[in-house]
Amino acid sequence: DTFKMGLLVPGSVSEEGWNRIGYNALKGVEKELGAQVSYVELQQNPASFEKAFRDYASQGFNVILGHGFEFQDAALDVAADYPDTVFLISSSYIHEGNVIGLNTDTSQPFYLMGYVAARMGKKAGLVGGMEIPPIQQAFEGFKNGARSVDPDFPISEAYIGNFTDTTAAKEASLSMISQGADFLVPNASGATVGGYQAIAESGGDVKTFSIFSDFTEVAPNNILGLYVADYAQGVVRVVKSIQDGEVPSWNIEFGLKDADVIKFSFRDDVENGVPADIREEVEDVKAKIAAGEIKTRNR
Amino acid sequence: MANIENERPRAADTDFLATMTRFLIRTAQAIAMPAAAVLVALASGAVLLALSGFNGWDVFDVMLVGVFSDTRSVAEILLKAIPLILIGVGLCVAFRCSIWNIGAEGQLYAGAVAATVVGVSFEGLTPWLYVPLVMIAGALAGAAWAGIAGLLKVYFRASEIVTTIMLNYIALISTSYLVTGPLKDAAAAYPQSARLFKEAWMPRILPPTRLHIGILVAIALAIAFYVFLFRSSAGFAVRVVGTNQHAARYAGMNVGRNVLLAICISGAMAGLAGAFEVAGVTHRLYQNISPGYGFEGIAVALLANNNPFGAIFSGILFAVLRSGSELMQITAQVPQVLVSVIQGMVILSVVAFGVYRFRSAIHPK
Amino acid sequence: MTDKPFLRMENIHKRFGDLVASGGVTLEVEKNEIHTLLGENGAGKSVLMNILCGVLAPNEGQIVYKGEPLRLGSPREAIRHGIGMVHQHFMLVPNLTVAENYVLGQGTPTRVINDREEVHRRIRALSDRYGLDVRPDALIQDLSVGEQQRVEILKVLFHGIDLLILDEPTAVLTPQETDRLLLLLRELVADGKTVIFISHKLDEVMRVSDRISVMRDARIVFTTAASETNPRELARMMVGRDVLMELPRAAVEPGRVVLSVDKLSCDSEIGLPAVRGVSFEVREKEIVGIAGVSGNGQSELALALTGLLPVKGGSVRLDGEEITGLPPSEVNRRPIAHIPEDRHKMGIVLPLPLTENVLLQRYDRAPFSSRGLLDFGAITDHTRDLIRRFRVKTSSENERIQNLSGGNQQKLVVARELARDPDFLLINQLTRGIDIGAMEMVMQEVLRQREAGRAILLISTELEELFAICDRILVMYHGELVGELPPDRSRLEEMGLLMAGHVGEAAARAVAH
Amino acid sequence: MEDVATLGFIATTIGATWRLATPLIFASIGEVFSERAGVLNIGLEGVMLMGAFVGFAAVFATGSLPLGLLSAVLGGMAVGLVFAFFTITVKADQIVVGAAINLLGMGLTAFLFRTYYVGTGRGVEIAQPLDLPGLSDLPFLGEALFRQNAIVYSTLLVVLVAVFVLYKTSFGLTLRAVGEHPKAVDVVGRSVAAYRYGAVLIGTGLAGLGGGFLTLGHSNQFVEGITSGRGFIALAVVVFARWSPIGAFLVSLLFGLFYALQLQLQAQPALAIPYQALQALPYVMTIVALVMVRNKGDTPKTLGVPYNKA
Ligand SMILES: Nc1ncnc2c1ncn2[C@@H]1O[C@H](COP(=O)(O)OP(=O)(O)OP(=O)(O)O)[C@@H](O)[C@H]1O
Ligand SMILES: Nc1ncnc2c1ncn2[C@@H]1O[C@H](COP(=O)(O)OP(=O)(O)OP(=O)(O)O)[C@@H](O)[C@H]1O
Ligand SMILES: [Mg+2]
Ligand SMILES: [Mg+2]
Repeated sequence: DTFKMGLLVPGSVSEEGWNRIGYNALKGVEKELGAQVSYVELQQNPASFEKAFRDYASQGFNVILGHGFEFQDAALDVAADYPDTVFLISSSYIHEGNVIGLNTDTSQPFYLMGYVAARMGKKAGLVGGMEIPPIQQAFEGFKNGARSVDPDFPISEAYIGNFTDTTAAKEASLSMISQGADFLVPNASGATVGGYQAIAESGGDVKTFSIFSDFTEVAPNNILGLYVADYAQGVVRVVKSIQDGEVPSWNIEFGLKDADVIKFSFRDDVENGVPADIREEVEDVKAKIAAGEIKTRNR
Repeated sequence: MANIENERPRAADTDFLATMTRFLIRTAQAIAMPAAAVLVALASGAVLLALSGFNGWDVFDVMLVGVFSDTRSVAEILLKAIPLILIGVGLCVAFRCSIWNIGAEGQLYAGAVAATVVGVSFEGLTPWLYVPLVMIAGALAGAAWAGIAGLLKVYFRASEIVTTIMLNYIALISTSYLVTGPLKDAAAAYPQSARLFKEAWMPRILPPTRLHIGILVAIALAIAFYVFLFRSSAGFAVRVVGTNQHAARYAGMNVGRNVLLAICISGAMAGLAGAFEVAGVTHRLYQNISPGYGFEGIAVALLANNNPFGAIFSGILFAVLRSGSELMQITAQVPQVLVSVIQGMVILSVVAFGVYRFRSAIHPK
Repeated sequence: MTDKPFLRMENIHKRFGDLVASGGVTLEVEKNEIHTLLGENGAGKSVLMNILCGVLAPNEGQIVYKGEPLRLGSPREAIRHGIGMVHQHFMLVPNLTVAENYVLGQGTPTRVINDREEVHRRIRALSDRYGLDVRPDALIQDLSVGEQQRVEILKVLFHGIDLLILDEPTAVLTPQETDRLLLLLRELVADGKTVIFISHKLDEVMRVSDRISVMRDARIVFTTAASETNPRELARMMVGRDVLMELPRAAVEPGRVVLSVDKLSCDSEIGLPAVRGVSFEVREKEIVGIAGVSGNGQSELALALTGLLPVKGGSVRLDGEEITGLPPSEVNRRPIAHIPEDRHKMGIVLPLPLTENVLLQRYDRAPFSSRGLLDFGAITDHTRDLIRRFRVKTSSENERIQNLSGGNQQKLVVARELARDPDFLLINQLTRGIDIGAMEMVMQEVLRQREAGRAILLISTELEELFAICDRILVMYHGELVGELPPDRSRLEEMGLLMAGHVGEAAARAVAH
Repeated sequence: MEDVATLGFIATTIGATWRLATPLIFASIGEVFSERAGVLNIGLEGVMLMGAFVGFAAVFATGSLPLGLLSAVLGGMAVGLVFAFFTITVKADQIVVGAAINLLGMGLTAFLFRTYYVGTGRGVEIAQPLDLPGLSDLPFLGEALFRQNAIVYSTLLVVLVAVFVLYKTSFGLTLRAVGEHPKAVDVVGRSVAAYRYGAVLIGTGLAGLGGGFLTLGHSNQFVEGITSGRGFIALAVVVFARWSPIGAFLVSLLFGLFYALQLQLQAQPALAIPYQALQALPYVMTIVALVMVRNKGDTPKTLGVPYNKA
């Protein structure tokens, strides 16, 4: 029997963002483990989650990744009926039988960004899509990082209310810039690109980091560094162990300690990039986070 | 004398035969046309797939066979049909009254919120009370949300096209606020409400599938509203108000009250759909409880020529397309967005096949 | 008669489904004549004329105009040839000005409209020449029906048309306006134009026509010079039997007061005073007429009596009960029936079948409704009964009423209201658009209602109608009742003075009487 | 909060208002034409998506911005032609067909985008703000009004041309009459269907341009569902504006203003209002404004009604 893996994503895998990350993970498993893979996009419609899980499980899929916390309930409902299938849930901390949470702690790289922002800038702005955990978590890390440098560092936050409106993301960013923000991080899935656009148009004074994917082409003069999530590496690792018959016994959390999964790097080819001294400080903080000495989140 | 006695039943007989024949022909027309239309739409979907490097036959395979392969698949179709039928039926009433309620999506959210509030509030209530209570809460909330647009229309002549579109956004945004704020499940990081108490869940009628009593309620209501619109005096008033308001006033009908009645009925049906989604399917409130059922419901109603009875069938048709699209993605990795294309084509080809010319075919006359 | 007539419509066939609206019609019209088309409701007059001006395409047949065959089914072609029609329902865009309506469709679409002054000047010139009193910058929706009629006629002249078709132009005109129109038609003919005229009013047909063609059952059955015929013969040709020109009226004594109106006032829909302190009574077995030039508050009076317009002052009592200010839904529960003035606006619901139109006021009560549900059996029976009794021409009771000819729609409304068995019957324009045979029948029905003890108020702009059946006639002017007259034809002139507001002169005349 | 009253804040808000209003201005003025002729196109959202996608694809392929904008217009018109065929020629219910158009627009653009562009990650060159010598550098006004790109400025042109065409040409006069009393147009020998086709094509062409602005005049990427409901808002704008082009222009700006304000206000850290309350602001204000102005009954009489000749 071939090993089969299914993926449930809550949106379109064509967007540079969350869903694409899940899709890449699936493709990684296909390439590296030779698994037969399949995915389904569910348009953030909770009613269809359970059916999709059952569709895969009943067809004998070995692993099903529900890419997002919202899949947890449905997986729990289904899992008991399919004890031989492992249900992985992204951004969840669950561990109940064959339902296992996988969390990439985005607050950690964002903590580093916040740190850089507070060291180099006067005011920061965060533009989110909707107020959901992956985004809240990231922003929480950013704020904690910035405040570890300067407890009064001003940070404004705005949500556009969806993940498609690039125009709104751009205008929200522009308005923050006009209100004095010189360090901006957009995080709105498909609409993110609008944020980088705004940053690029505002000249070289506004700084940012490229998140999840590489956006240097959009804002070459503004992007100080990259946070690229190679979730695929982590997922491949986990799925490999399942394939080998070792189902994880606890939920899994990827962080800066997993350098192959969360890649945080600075760009050398940008004018007014991050100076060496700050880079050293950041490396230091990064090591401490990896070692568990710094908490990037509030709880 | 005897002659007359003898003739009566015979006249009735031929009458009956004629009526039956007419009915059969009409039914055949009514079914053949949409069926042909669906085939044409699927065929164009297949061509599109083939052009993009997929296997075109998969469309037929999945849509015509795959989705009906087992009980669970059929149950899932009916499950999806519940909100579509309910909303479609409600909109038949609104549209017959010439009220362009584009706000079923928002009314669905209002119903879902109310059902959630009720569903997480009364621990230990018997299902015999709890289930109807949740349904009523949903329906009332939907009616109230639609009623805002109704009142604005009656008292301020504010176009319901504008107000219902705006109220959609407001309902969605409010729901987002509620699940990230007041209604948020304290135990979860994700924005969602607490789970509804088990006693508030809609009883399932075909275990182990998820199909719940909502489908029976939806069909019963479709028939009830068919009777209401075309066989009751209140429904007649709604239709007259929708066609000629001067004549309606002249005939002693209260225009404002009928407008409110019709829009509230459509809102109540959408609200009920929301309650069923929460209490029958997800058991929690999420920000995205509806994948656009409210908008699809417009097409459901209009495809049925605003006939509530017909909405049962057009609702199921759309549910099949939805289910099929998911299955197509799982089995053939066809992007799900293609379903909107096929849905769009189904509507257009139904229209093109002139089902509209035959629209009275499905009505008994 | 020459061999080559000015216009020849030959063997025209037009079917709507099973219904034959033109069954091989052949019509010849000479240059410079006024040719009248007469015929029963639904005989096919409007359809035939719509074919002539290209709005409808016939199934068969041809038209030769000025010696040339006319391409059928193209309004453009008709206009290019100088054929213009004033339709039964006006073809004026209500939210545009008169001038804008005139230039509508003229010239290429890309034309920039920068000749407003020139157009206005031309309109005023034409208007002066024919004494039509049309203001080029008035919005159509602000004009009275009579004014719109003049605007329509002037439009045709503006377009330089030489064959003018008028479909029941006088149905909504006051007698004065009708007189003016007929004079105008004669002037046009004198100017070299040709006119086809449709009307149900035999007296005006006799006055204005050169020749007359009678249609029956979708065919032309008879054509004659006006000078060689008389109304009686025409009526017989139309209806196929003799029509009573004078209705026999039983002498009955009016009984108790049914409707009593005291100092009633109300405003029009746009908020101007329309009815100013009107008082009168209507008794059992009595037909009271209200005469007046339209626009003098009659419409508002009718609406106020039935609760369709808010009452500002005064009171209305029905059978002794105060019904002032009751909503229409309440008034509707009282024994009142109402034949409204504008059937398309109020009396019927065009897209609904005849059955459901018959249901209109009684949709929520026995015998058509019980426990909230409609009884289509009873409704269908009743509708069939009305269709038969009032000879409504229709293919079935399930036909949409919009497919009936104008006169037949009116007959159904009258039938429905008379069948309601009211104590008080309010009629606003009884015979609008009804043919002469049907008119006789309808009036007889109303008289029968009188004898059966109803109280009847008949508002009309048709003096003939009023004189034929009323017991007494009140004259309304400027929202007030300015006088009362018996239905005595010898006092016609006095009535004219009253209607024009010359109360003093009329009184002098009355004394002389 | 301290920033709210400053001139800078106001200037940015005005600038953002105009940009956010731009797609609405195009789409709603276009829809004014359509509805004035009696055709209600509820499929604007799908049309705008098509414009956004086709425009993007054209620039992606050719690198030419003018060609991209033209393609956006033509893309919109292509969808419009389908809509017109079904509503005018087949005489199907306009709302049904509009709903189908939305589904088609959504599905086709997403499908094509995935099949051909996804993963390229590349954006396209977009219209840059014009540097108007002297004006762009003015204090306050420069920021507020004179740092937009040509597409944004062209909204002024569009509204002027729309007013001229609708009220000063024979075409416009006839078009208005078609929506009010089609038969009156028919009997003077003008084709009601042709005018409705024309009106729909103008409407969808402009809506396509509105969509194109999103990908070619604002952000440089196509995203599935990038219009995010603007087609529906444009429909509301038309009703609110009482079917007047100038009204549509102003109401679009009003809507853009509320939208810009809510984004600006969210960014104020001191404002302790749930962000959803601010997000709802444009929609709530639209209702409030609508109630305050009181809609007169000036809807085109035959709006939504197919014309039957007989
Ligand atoms: N005589 C009747 N007996 C029973 N039902 C009737 C009768 N007349 C009308 N109805 C009911 O009224 C409904 C509406 O009739 P109608 O023919 O107007 O509908 P339609 O053709 O579907 O709609 P539309 O008015 O949009 O064309 C029908 O479905 C029918 O059930
Ligand atoms: N569009 C239509 N569809 C179906 N039947 C029609 C249509 N137009 C006219 N008819 C029918 O054709 C016949 C002739 O109608 P037409 O309007 O010509 O009568 P008319 O002689 O003008 O009557 P009236 O004196 O009442 O105006 C009528 O029976 C009418 O019901
Ligand atoms: Mg019908
Ligand atoms: Mg006629």
